[in-house]
Amino acid sequence: MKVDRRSFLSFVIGGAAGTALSPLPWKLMDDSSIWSQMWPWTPVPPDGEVVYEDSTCTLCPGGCGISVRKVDNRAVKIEGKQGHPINDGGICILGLSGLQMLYGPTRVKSPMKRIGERGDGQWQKISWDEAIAILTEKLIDIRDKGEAHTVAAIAGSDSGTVPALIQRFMTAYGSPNFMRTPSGRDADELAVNTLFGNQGRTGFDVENADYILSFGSGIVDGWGSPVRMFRASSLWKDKKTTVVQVEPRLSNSAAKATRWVPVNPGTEADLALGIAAVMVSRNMIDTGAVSGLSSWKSDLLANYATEKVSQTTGVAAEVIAELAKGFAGANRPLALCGRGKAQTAGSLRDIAAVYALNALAGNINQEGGMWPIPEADYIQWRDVATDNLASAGLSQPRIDGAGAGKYAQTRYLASRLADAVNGNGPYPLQVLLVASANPCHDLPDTQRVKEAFARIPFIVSFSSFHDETAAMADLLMPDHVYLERYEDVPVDAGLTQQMIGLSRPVVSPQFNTRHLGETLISAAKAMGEPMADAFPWDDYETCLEETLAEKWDTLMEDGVWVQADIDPVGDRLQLAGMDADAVQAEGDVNSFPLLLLPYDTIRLTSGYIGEAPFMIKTVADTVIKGNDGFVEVNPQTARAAGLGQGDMATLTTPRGEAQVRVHLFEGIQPGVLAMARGLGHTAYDAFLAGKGVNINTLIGPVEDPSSGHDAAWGIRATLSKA
Amino acid sequence: MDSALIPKGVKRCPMWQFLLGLGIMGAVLAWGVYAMLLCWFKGLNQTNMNDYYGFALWIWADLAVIAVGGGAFFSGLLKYIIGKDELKHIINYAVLIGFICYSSALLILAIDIGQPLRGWFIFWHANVHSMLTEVAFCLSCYFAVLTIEYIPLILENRQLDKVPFFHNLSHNMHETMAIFAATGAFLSFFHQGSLGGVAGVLFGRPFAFREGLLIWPWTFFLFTWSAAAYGPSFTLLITWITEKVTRKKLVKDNVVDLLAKISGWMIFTYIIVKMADTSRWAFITAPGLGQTLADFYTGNDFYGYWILFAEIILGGVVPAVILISPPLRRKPAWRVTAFILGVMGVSLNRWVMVLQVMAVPIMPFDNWALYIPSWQEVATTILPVAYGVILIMISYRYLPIFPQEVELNPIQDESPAAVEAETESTPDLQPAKA
Amino acid sequence: MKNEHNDNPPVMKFGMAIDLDKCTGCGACMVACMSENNIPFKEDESDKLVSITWMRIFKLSNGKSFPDTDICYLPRPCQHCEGHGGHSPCVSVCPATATDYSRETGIVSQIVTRCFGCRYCMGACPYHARYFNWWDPVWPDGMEKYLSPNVSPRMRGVVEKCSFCFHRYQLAKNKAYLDGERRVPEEAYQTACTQACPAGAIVFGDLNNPEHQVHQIVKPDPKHGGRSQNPRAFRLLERLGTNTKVYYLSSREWVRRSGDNYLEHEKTGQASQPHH
Amino acid sequence: MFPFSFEWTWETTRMVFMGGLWYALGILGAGMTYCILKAAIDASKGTQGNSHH
Amino acid sequence: MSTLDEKAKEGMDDHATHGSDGKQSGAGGFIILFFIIGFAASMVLGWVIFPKLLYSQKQQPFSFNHALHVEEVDDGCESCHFFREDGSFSGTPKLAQCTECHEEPMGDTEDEAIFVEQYVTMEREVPWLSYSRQPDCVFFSHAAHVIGAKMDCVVCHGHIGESEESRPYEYNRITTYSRDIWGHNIAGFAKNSWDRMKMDDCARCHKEAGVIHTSSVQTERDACFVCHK
Repeated sequence: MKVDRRSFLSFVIGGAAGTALSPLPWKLMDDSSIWSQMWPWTPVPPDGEVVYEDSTCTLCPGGCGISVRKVDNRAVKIEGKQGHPINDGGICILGLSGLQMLYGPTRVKSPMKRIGERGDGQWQKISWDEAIAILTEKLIDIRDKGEAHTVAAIAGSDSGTVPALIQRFMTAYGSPNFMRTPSGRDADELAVNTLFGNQGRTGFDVENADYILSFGSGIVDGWGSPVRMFRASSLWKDKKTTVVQVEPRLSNSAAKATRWVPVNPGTEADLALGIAAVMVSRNMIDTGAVSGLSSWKSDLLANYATEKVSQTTGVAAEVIAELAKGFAGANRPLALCGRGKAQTAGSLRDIAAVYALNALAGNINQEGGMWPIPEADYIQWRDVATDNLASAGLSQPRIDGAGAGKYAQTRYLASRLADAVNGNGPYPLQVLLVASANPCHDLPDTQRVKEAFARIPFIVSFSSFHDETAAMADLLMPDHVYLERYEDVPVDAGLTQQMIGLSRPVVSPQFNTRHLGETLISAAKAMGEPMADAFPWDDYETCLEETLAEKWDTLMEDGVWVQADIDPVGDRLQLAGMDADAVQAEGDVNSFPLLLLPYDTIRLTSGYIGEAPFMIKTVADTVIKGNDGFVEVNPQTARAAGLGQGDMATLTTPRGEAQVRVHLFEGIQPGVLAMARGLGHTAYDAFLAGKGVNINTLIGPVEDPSSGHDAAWGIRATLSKA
Repeated sequence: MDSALIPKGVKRCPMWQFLLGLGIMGAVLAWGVYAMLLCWFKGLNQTNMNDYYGFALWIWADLAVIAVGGGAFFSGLLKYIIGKDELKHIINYAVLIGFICYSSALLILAIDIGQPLRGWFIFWHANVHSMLTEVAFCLSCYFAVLTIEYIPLILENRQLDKVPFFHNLSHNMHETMAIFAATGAFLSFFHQGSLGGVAGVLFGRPFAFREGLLIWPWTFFLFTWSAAAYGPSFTLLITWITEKVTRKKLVKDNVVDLLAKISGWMIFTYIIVKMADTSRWAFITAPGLGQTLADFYTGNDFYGYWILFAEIILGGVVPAVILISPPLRRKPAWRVTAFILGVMGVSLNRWVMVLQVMAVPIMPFDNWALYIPSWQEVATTILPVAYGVILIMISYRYLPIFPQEVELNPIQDESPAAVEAETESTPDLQPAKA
Repeated sequence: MKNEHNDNPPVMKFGMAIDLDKCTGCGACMVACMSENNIPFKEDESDKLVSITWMRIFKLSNGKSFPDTDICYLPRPCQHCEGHGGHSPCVSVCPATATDYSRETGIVSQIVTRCFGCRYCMGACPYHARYFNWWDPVWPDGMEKYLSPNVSPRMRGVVEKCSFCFHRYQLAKNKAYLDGERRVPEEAYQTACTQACPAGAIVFGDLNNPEHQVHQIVKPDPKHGGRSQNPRAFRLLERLGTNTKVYYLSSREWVRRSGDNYLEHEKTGQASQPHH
Repeated sequence: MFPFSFEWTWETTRMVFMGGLWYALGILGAGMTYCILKAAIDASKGTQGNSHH
Repeated sequence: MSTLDEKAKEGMDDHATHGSDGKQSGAGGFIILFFIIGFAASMVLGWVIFPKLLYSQKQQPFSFNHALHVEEVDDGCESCHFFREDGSFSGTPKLAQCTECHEEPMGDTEDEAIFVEQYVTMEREVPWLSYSRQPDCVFFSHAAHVIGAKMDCVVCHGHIGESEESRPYEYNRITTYSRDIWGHNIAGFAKNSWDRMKMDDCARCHKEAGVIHTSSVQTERDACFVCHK
């Protein structure tokens, strides 16, 4: 039999026919499409039992209750906790993104020590024992030399047990240099102290007010406890409450307000005082809550005559009169202050003017009014017994100059840290401990801050993430993230109640991290007497339980502890502190004709938490595009500079220069530029690093002469075609 | 060296020239294939398409080649059904061009879909309410028809024809060609139409949406009509280019003239209806949906009124007038100008009906979406052109595509084979009577 | 066919009312949606034309210059058009029945494993509510741990869109079966965005059920193609006849006017006669 | 799609539409089968389709 | 006959090997034989060899005796495969459930020993391979079927409850599905209701049970979102 071409062809045809009649081609076709439906590289999330675990979010000071959905042992979704006094089921964009932080690639996965040059990002994993040993040896060494004061710590907060443990650690060690990162709280505390004569903070009964006069406060941009404010804003809509937003730029808060009153940047206090002057002159005031009115009155009327204020602020005289009438005539008027999220302290004058307005309207300690209330004081530990070394250290002046001299009333001045370390301080720093803070990104004039950090010989970062400050550190001792740990969360962001939330571990620690409280306790113990003595607890959990005492059970059960009836720290406001000159923006008007303002948005984070990928995804393409950041410009201003939408431009300020893109926005005053705060990270992951410009590189601190706080609200700038 | 394969009685360029040509086009083809593979293996992120511009450059190419490929079905219709017998001298080429156009269209669709392995769902899980289903069905069926029409042509290759089976097969297929052609015309009518329907049914897109007859929007009929009208122009244009490239006359003037005249009248009638449609849309349909012509043609950097003018006047009225006027039509320069304008016009129409539809903002707060194709898209779009040129080169070289070639280009010198072929190949191509 | 009998459950029409006066544009709905529905993300999401956000917030402006400028945010989930008899713009064009309209729930479904990525539905949707997976979804190492098993992650090359968190309805129905209830209670089925919205601007429920809040807000008029009888309410591109189930509320006329295309002389709301 | 698919319904548009498809496929299939078979038979008989006119 | 015939003859003569008519008809037999060989070979390949290549096998971590367990428990299948409080179905039991009884070895089988040594004492979940696991895109409501329609487990899962040992887990190499989804018959024929678990099978069963909803606008069947996610 000879296999010729035809036979072969016949064989092939037979084969084809047989194949067509067999399942092979059809099943392969089906299976290959099914394969494409479940490509092995597309993850399949495993199923399992669903449970919800309640906790408290600590990503911002808002203190919302959260409910975390878990499938088996994986946390899959964070939701707002129903019935929680602050957020009642609502939740913000940052809170929703928490799992991306928990499971994200930027976690510091174990203690590490630096092996390359600083900032090179070369690390060596070490054990916790080794990390503690490195830290304690260093600290003991310095302390033994009598230089305990050259160790400083900077933290995001000073309330709650963990910050208290840091403070206690510093005290027992002998350093006066505990600092809190700057925020509106600084000015608020100072104002309460100055105006009401006692330590405390203010609470605002926003829910019950019926006329809101906001001097630049980002009511729906993250001011106060954000979700509470969102809810209040909706409540106002339902109740048809009048909301007036005084701001140079049409922020989201301004857009939500009943009325937007554009004002010249930096003149909010002038307007407040102008309104006060109208109220005083027309006798539309309540004198019961103020003292010192008679002496103050003449100055006020002289300096803040409507016409003059109108000129300063750019607000028409009749508008000022209308506002005064509306505010004074309302049943429960309430004025708010602190620009944007109140990320910077601001000047005492700014805040005092608004508090005075509240007092003149008679809303102090009233329903819908302003309440000066004491800080939570549930942490009652026995005093630290300081030894000679510690006492010597503690008697040294603070490196930032707070609490002494002309800034005697001021508690912390972290904004002056860079300056102090860069040669203007009383002594050089040897060690800096950084917890829940990211000064290398968040403090103004970032270049100077980084320079200062480069000068500090030893930096320890407790950050859970590879942030900018961790990149400058020598030793990383990563804390658990909030979803992995216990912590008390005293909430004070403008609440009229005293509230403590409890953060609880929702999942077991994902990496080789350790609770900061635990780290401090074990470090103190490792350092022996007298440090060990000040930290008698076996572990942090014991410490927490003992500290919270009778509140512990409530917290374990409800997740939150609330005290509603609080005795205010004062009921009469001493009219003072607003006679200072307004703080001007840095820079020469002639060389820098424009004004650059930072603006806050809830879609970008504040504080030490970097934006999660989900958040960045929501950011408009008029804020970042690719890696370029945008500056908002009024079309008129842009036209004058020959710039159009999306054009590349050079933005220059006395502090720095950046390449930005132009976003034309009608809602901003001509001559004013605005740029979002919270971008321009150099650390973290590829989802965040390099995107946009960090406005802190363009802006520097401006000292409020009456407090030393950073009162910068903007900086002079130029914008030219790149 | 391949003389045994070359049809008798004709002269072809030397092998090296042929191979050089193949090589150049092959390189372009390879570039396109590389881009195609990138799209398949890495996904459509290789393109610059986006969620607004879900259909882009190559879908336009797809629609355009289908439109101009309409020459095949319409010539077939004229030849086999209407009985315009002169057209037998160009029908082969029309079929070949159609075959190229439709195979390209299918290839483009296979690249265009995000999940090529599941492409067959369109048949298996067909949604009969979708115009695209109709397109897919008719397109693939009509491609089968074109294949059937092309096969006998291949079988007429000198060597293949020697195989009795092939010879008989080719013969039988010629015999039954009228049935195939009729089926093809039917299919073609529907899929050209349903391509128009694709845009016309989009009631969420006032720019594309048209009222119509029963389930068919007016664009359904306009697309069929325009394909029938412009397709022959494209066939003639390609024929003219082929003649220029080969430096031979391949089709007699009377054939060209007839088809050009038909094309001209078709374009003429089409463009009148098109203008009526455009007016109704501009003055009634779109304003009824709150949009005006200015919304569609202003406010962006590309789509201006020029495109409307270019499509309807330059690409419609002008070629129609040239082609229906005998003196103009008979002047090659005018005629070819008309072909070019016509092909441009119909291509522009397909562009507008696919891409401008995507670009026009609908929500008042939305923006125009413009895009620039990536090189992968450009390469993939050029791929069919290279493929088409190669197929034409090979087919022209080895198959008796042009029945009148021998007659029009008698070989003066020697070669008894050539003489023999003259008697042979002409009757060879005579199809069965309808 | 003989076996078929009308075993259809009660006809529901899930829809939304979004109060634009309350919406602050905070983006919580977007992220709630992303984290609920396993939506992927890339290193660069600033090209919004290739960024998957089932829920997307548009920024509207009144177009006036300083200081008369006003802005408003408009969250845009899939509008779940009913069109005419369930023939929404996208549903009828899908060649492979990968997207479908349910008469039982009024929800437009998208089955990604059926979809083969022709993108015709995207061309059909005037709201740009449909998104194509141009890339394979990739989660950074470890982050796949937060993926929810209730929504299957999509593969490259398919279209996806908002489902009104339908998986939550499925789960709520499970619970209803266990409890012996025939209907899912209002609070048991809420979308992730509704639940998360800190301003409480979104209300979700059954438009057919007078007991549901959304019905009470919207007061749909069945005689006029479901048009709302609330003077503050409007639907996006109502006059196209898409017959959507997402209603927007605003007391500002320019906002209501932004919801549709109007010729200059046309009055707000008046021209919104459904086309079909 | 075939009537044995569960997605199938006996409804007019579907029947017309799918009917059209099968009809077209049927003509093409039958036509080609006829041509091929006839050609094969003729070829095996040794006859030539000589009727080229 | 014309010149054409001559041409054809010529053509054949070109290939002398084809020889005369007689030889050709002889080849005809071969042609059919080769056709049959090709046909048969591909049928064997498609029907016998292909399925063997397509599916692969895995063994369960250890053998499980359903029959024995069903005897021991009070509530039948639901003793171990129960509904959770939220209406979801628990599926394969977790280790914690097993250890309620199996803290210590309860028998002396080898499998019991493996279970206790490798899983109970090590506190590892047993990586059971689920024969009836549907692909990720499927949402199957056990509640609707078991509670709502009061269906018996056997309808879909067959008599697995009577099995005394675990059969090997077979899966499709391409799709990674369990073979039980397509069914063990390569042609897809099913004798019993539990032989296959593809979408068509769901539909068939619904049709037989008369529960056909017409909520889908496109298919006049149940809407896609009833079973898909």
